[in-house]
Amino acid sequence: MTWADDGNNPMIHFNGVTKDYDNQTALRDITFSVEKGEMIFVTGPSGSGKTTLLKLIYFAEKPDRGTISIAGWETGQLKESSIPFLRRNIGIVFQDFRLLHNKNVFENVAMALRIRGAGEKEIKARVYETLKAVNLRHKADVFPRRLSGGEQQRVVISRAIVAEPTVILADEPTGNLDPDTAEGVMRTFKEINAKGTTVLIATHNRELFRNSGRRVIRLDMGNLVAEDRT
Amino acid sequence: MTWADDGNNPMIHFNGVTKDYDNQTALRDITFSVEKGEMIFVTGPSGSGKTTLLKLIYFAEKPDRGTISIAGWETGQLKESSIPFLRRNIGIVFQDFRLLHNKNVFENVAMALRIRGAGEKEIKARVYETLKAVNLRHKADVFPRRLSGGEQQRVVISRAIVAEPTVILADEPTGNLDPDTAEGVMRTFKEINAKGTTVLIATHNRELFRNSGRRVIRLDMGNLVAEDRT
Amino acid sequence: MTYAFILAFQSLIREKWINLLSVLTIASGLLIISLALFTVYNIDAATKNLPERFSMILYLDNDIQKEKVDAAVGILKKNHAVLSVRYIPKDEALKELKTTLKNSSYVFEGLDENPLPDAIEVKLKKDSVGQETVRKFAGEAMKIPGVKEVDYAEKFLSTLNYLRVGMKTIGLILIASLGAGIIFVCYSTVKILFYRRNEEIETFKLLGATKAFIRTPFLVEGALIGTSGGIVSLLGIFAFYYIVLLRLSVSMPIFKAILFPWDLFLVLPFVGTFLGVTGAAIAIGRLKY
Amino acid sequence: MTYAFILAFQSLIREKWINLLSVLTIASGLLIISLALFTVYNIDAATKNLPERFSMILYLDNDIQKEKVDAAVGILKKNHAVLSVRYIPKDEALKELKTTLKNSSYVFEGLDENPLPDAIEVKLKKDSVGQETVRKFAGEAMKIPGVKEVDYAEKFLSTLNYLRVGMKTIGLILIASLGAGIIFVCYSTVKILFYRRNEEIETFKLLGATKAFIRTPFLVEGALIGTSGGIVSLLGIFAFYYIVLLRLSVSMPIFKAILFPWDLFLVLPFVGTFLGVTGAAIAIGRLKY
Ligand SMILES: Nc1ncnc2c1ncn2[C@@H]1O[C@H](COP(=O)(O)OP(=O)(O)OP(=O)(O)O)[C@@H](O)[C@H]1O
Ligand SMILES: Nc1ncnc2c1ncn2[C@@H]1O[C@H](COP(=O)(O)OP(=O)(O)OP(=O)(O)O)[C@@H](O)[C@H]1O
Ligand SMILES: [Mg+2]
Ligand SMILES: [Mg+2]
Repeated sequence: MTWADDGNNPMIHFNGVTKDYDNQTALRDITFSVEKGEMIFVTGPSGSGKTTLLKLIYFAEKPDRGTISIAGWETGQLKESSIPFLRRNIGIVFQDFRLLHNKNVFENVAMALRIRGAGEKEIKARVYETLKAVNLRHKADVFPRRLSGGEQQRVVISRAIVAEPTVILADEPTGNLDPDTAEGVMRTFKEINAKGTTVLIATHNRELFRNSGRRVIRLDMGNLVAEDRT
Repeated sequence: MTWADDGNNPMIHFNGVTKDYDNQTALRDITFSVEKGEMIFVTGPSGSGKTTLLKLIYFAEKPDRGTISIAGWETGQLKESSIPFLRRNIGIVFQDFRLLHNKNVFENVAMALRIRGAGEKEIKARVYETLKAVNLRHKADVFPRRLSGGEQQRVVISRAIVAEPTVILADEPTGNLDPDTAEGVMRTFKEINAKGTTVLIATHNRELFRNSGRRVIRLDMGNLVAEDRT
Repeated sequence: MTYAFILAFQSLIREKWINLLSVLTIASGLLIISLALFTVYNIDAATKNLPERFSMILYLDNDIQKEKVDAAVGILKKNHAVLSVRYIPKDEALKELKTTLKNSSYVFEGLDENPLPDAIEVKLKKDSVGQETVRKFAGEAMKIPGVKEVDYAEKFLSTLNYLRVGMKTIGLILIASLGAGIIFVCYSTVKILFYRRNEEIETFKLLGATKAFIRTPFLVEGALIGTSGGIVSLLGIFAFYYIVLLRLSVSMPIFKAILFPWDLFLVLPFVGTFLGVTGAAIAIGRLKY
Repeated sequence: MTYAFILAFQSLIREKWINLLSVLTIASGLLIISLALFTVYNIDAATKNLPERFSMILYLDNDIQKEKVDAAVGILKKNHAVLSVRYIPKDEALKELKTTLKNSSYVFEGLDENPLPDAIEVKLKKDSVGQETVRKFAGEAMKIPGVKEVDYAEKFLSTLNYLRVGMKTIGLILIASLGAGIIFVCYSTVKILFYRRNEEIETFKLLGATKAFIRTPFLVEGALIGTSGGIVSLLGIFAFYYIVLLRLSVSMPIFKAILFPWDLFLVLPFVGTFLGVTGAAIAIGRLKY
């Protein structure tokens, strides 16, 4: 099952979405759309619900109210068995990295392709290519715990982009990167976006979207407080 | 054993320190000093050796060449059994958080005091006080995995300062924090520093030290490339 | 599929401690079950032929006529419980008694008249050798004309009975409890393995792995652990046979009578595989996205 | 110190699967060792008194004089290996033989002369009841004037010998291998526990915890796991006694002869504690900063 390019649906559409955790509302009545091929930013203070919004998009959480549709698929009506196939169209840069600590850098990045059943030759070629793009080709055999914070973050970015997904969700992708490296990563995202991939970046690093001309969604305490173009 | 205030030794002194990992030099011939009560920044691109420098200070790594002295204690001559007692004088904000995931926020912060053998009453009072300082009093009963990235980072900061150590080492303490929250944390560090605590912050967020008038040590590929006052 | 094997082997090596522990636990469980079965098997084999040794003696009236003896033998042979009937004239009985007394046979040296009565020896069919049936049969036999007395070993019967009941009870308790134990070990081993890799599995799911992709390495691992356990227990059984039994039978010939059912034990590795996979499947349970 | 207990209990609850597994493994190990010891203990108790049943009969010449008998008895009594000596005149021997033959005692009805010889029954001391010593003693006895023949049960002696050797061999193998097994289980359990919390321990160290602070919860945990294992095995032994042995002894009186050494088994929980702490201590090994 792949994502059919079915007409004029927006890539991501939230309609009145509310998400409650045990004793707290993380998102309240959120409505917004992301068009195909768009590059968009989500910002807001710590604990405002950015990560929760991303989790809703990749089905790690379910909305308590409202509807979400991803590339025309209504999340409420989705069969559980379809979830892995839908997720294969999404590349995720997790805020907490989620690296496999018992596998080296190469295998961590390769996992995204192995899960999709790619062949050994293709895996080798593409993994090394993306590692080169984030300047980590020389660390391919190292285990994650022996990497610096910024290096680990770049491995996560590699893994998110290696399978050339339709959508990329990046959660604070430059939190551990110096301004120069961060700029390099942003350039990579822009290149991928230019090829038609939808990119959504959650961050509080204002430098990333300052003067980019992209749309920015601002959250505060779970409310969508502003949607503007910088 | 506590840190005696023994005369005019600098708090931290590196003399020609080199640190090699398996197949790579992380720090090369580093010499610098940090005076008692100083607040100093270490910066540099991803993988330049900032975290390694901090690890050398808290004895998690040993230098391959050169000598390091902390409050007059030569690390080379230190007995292994003294290490825990020396570490109790250092509060560390780890870049990778190192939270105990099977303990709630309160217990995570309290651990720093329990290790020092503090009484239950003192623990309660001080833990809640520091949690309030980082605006997390309401999350005391929550487990780390249920916190947002920025909230987790603030728990780590609480744990580092709760025992009122002589030295605070903070590794990228604002990587997951929005500018406003980051400013609040920096204000807390400054207050603690004003009371005489030595504070060393490794970061690539230039905002943190811009116009602060503090000393900044710049690393690049393991070399100390500049030491300047902003 | 090949990648599942790679993952399974990697994890087996990485978690060698817990795996070694599980393999040995399963192995010893299977070993003890096997030894129990082995013992039961042997006791069963040994007691199966015991009833053949059981016989009853019917002492006949003094100076009984040939016709009356034949009539009695005829009646006995018609009985369904009877396996064989043998008439023992008193001369033969005396000869046998002399043989039995061996060294003390000079007891009979001065004897000029045979004081023994004629007798009929009756052997019963296996199924009929039980306390109740024998008692009933003895009652019936006493009614046959010419039979003076019926003699048989009460003690033999009760011992046989005890042996069977005791064997069954102990065997059942042992096998039931150990069987439950092994399933529990497999289950909890995989549960632990699974629980330890909870985070890894979560990441796999988020990367878009199907349930089969996640499950297969665990099933392979369970199978490998179970099979290893089975093989080790098989080696244990062989060691037991060669080191203990063969050694002992050199000095104690009784042990030579012990039967060793090879073919039965060769199934052990497969039992291990089955238990391992089942345990793993139960432990993984339903995966949820 | 109290905090160490809190940490230990928390971890016991959190890791309930692996802990349950360890407790049950240790329990079954101890249980099997106990049952083995129990069996050895009983076989030993049973065979200890067997030599008392052993006796030799010295048949004397026909119509031997009283003085010669007394002389023979005197010689025998002086022998260190001898426990007791009893002269059995031929009349007494005949009476005994009649009792032994019971139902067939009419064999002797027509007898007017006693065909049996006079005899001396000799019982040997426990230590001297062995194949070698008995053979030697028989040779010496034959040389005593008036002794015609020496008779004793060769088979009894060899069976006794086999029982002792077999028991020792099997018992030693079982206990040695299971003992090693239990230590391994304790070791690997704590090793796993320790290995699982590697990261947590690393964090503890970096926060300034002393080695004792880190170690104590593990030792407490090892002790608790070991003790629980011991208690469970004790319960198992009791269950075995009450459910199996008592039940069986109702229908099979032989089981009543079995001795149950309570005091020996009450030590099981402490053995568990010891093994648990030792295993934990070995597993933690040297902590390094
Ligand atoms: N699994 C969870 N269970 C309970 N509460 C949660 C859970 N995940 C998040 N929260 C709470 O929901 C709120 C929003 O969390 P979220 O992670 O979306 O914030 P965020 O915008 O990503 O913050 P940050 O910039 O610090 O990462 C926070 O207050 C957090 O404590
Ligand atoms: N334990 C280790 N074993 C081997 N190499 C290591 C280890 N820790 C760090 N390194 C390597 O040493 C170099 C310096 O690492 P360090 O963590 O000090 O960088 P950093 O300045 O903190 O970077 P960042 O800003 O990304 O956190 C990196 O290239 C890293 O890969
Ligand atoms: Mg977040
Ligand atoms: Mg670092």
